[in-house]
Amino acid sequence: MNFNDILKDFETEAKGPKLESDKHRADDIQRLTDTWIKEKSVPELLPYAGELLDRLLVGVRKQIEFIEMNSIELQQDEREIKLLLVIVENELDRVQFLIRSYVRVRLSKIDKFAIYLRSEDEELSKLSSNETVYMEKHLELLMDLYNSQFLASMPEGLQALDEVAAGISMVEKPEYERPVFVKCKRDNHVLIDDDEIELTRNGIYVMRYSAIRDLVSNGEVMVL
Amino acid sequence: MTELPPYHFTTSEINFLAEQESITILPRYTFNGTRLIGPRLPNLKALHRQQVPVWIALILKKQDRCNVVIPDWLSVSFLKQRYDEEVNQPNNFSELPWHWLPIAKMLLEKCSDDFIDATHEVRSTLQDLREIRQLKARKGIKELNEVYLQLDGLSLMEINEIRPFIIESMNQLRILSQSVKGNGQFTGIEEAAEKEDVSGLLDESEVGDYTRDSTRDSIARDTATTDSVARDSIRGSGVRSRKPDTSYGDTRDENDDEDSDVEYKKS
Amino acid sequence: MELPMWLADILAVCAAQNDDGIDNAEENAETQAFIRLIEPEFFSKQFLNFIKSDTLKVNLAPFAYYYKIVAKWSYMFNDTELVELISKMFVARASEINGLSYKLNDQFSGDNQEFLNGLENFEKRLFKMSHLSYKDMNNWIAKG
Amino acid sequence: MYGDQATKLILESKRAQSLDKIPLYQHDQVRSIVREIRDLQREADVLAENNLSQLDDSAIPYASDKVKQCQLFVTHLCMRRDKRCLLAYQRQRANQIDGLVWSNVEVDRESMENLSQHEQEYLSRYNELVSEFKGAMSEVDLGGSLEPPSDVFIDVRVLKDAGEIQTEYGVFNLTKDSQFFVRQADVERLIQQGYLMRL
Repeated sequence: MNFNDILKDFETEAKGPKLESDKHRADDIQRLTDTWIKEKSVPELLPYAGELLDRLLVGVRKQIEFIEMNSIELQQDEREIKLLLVIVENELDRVQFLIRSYVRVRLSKIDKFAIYLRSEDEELSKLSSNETVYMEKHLELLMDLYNSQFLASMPEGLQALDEVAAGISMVEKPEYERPVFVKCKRDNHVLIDDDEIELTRNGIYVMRYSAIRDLVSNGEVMVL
Repeated sequence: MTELPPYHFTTSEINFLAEQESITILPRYTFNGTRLIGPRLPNLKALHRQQVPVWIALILKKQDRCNVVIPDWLSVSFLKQRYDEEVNQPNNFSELPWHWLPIAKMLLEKCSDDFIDATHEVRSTLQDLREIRQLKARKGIKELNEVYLQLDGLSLMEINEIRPFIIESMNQLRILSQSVKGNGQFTGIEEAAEKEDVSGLLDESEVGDYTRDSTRDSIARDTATTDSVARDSIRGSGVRSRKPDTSYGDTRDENDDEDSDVEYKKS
Repeated sequence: MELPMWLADILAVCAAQNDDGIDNAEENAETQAFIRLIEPEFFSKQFLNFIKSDTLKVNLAPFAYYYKIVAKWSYMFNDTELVELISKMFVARASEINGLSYKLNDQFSGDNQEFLNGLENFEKRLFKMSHLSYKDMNNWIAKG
Repeated sequence: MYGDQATKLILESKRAQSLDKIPLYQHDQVRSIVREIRDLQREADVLAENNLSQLDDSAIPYASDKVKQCQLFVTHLCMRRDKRCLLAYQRQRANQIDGLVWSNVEVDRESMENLSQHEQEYLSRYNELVSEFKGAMSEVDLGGSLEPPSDVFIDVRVLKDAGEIQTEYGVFNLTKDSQFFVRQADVERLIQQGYLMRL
């Protein structure tokens, strides 16, 4: 939780509990949207937004129930309730799409960087427990496949899968140096190749992710 | 088979994001709101202005439940003014909403009767504006370098259009420049090779022979990377961390193109 | 002798050691690389001059992975001049690639066609990606 | 030359990337590379032994020592390259199989026959794994479309009598020329079959 969140909390507290849940929900869709954009845009796997997703999934369940309850009693000409359901269902589809795309983008990163991710505690902590189970099992399946297909019949010394041969590691890591598009929320500066570069508020830049990674994670810079 | 890279957004995804923006509507009938996963849809009173997300506005509009209040910037005079700014300031993009292209498109398609100005005029002004900005953005591409580009004022859809080209090109330049700044590390090279994932390995396996005088010296067919899977038994190698290589500023000339709107600064 | 790059690269970099591989300054001084690389044709003065004078006319297609090879070569020989020249070439060619990828119909002729035929693999991928993106945009605009 | 087989396999992989279908598993190719690796290993063992025995022999000049070292080194490099090509080949195929699983379509017999026996087993086990993962978040169909939703509801006109359909929104009697406002997903098939037309 950052300073702004705390401030927001004070705000909502002052307005009473009824507004609080609404306000929270309002932010949640925006948060999900931002989380999705970020996960898609940056080269590395970001920490799993577990609490946010849990809250949203509760909302999703409620809306599914709502639709089931109301559509049963729905008469053909009840345009009013039908329109309401159309809106509810549209929103549901939108939220489900965001969650689905977010989860799938993460899975493809997890598949790609699995060996790297499991070799570092810090990286491992970014996965949800379901994701960790998935990653381990998928690796196991792949391992079995390699072994039964050819690896087992190779000399023992060659059976490892994380060696660095001819100076090139077999372990695929995120391309931290790949450039990303960012928008700055306030004036800032970064170092690239020992050059200091001034970033101005609302400026849009393309630069390597490694240079602005910290600013992205503390929210001073928005990836696009 | 070339696909757009995973960091790229499709136009429909950007359009989807634009639909989340707020817009003002004028309900024609009173309508009870409802709880949503996101912010509640408030009760709508006939002829009382209300802000709702674009996607809700379009549903209500489709059912003739509301009129959409066309935003000020979607008028011919406003857009013409912006167009003039684009002409007068060749080094800058004029200020437009973050989602001006998709919102303009949606409203023109689905709420044409809500416009005050003639929609064909709005359309053609938008088209002019888009073209002049696109031209600028593409001119800026000549400023490609390995450090950074600045593109203030571009909207998300416009950014997205040139994103794969800019990212891949800058990455290539970065790989080239780091190949001589690596200082005993394989960093640049390794990434050059790994960049394309398995396809990298596939790519590099092609053979090419190059001759010089009578001596032949084949330099292609290099392969580098492979996706792989760890085993529990890790042989000495371990995982090498690949921290960004820092190195001294390079010696590129500073050739700021006067005509370009894309700022390129180098200390 | 002709060797594939994956082999030549490491052999040129790694020095032979006449001991059990203990790094020892004295020994290192005496060691030599296993092989010596001969400058390939596409890094010859002549070729580089051609790059300088006719950047867009250079046919890189035969050297399928030109930029990758440049990066390897520069790494091995710390050839900053080469990198500078090739980077400049890349920027010029990339702008041209971008310009052409923007063309909606896939009809190219004359010089344009010749330029596209002369692209090496990364350039080709860049062209295709850029083209796909512009196409997506134009389809979206035309839709509805 | 050593490594040629592996290069062939990799070229095959590259080709496979541009196909819609997974091509036939290259059993022979894979086997011959494994054989090559074992041959190389034997060679390496012999070289290493010779090296050892020569260590004490000061009569051997330095240069020849170096040649031996180089030989040994190259042998090892070739083995490792072979192995990585095999892995890359297999990984690429596994990726394609994964894609098949996520695409949710029935795998036809021809595609199945192009897979090796182990790959078929991998497919069914990965399928299980994915179902398990999806099950943990049942509120969202994780296997669904990755295209953002558009026009969740549409207006349709009935072109041919199609009887009654049951949807979440009640029963629709699809008589010719009637019009309905329906969930696109509910009538996708009827549109494809020509019963309904989108307005």
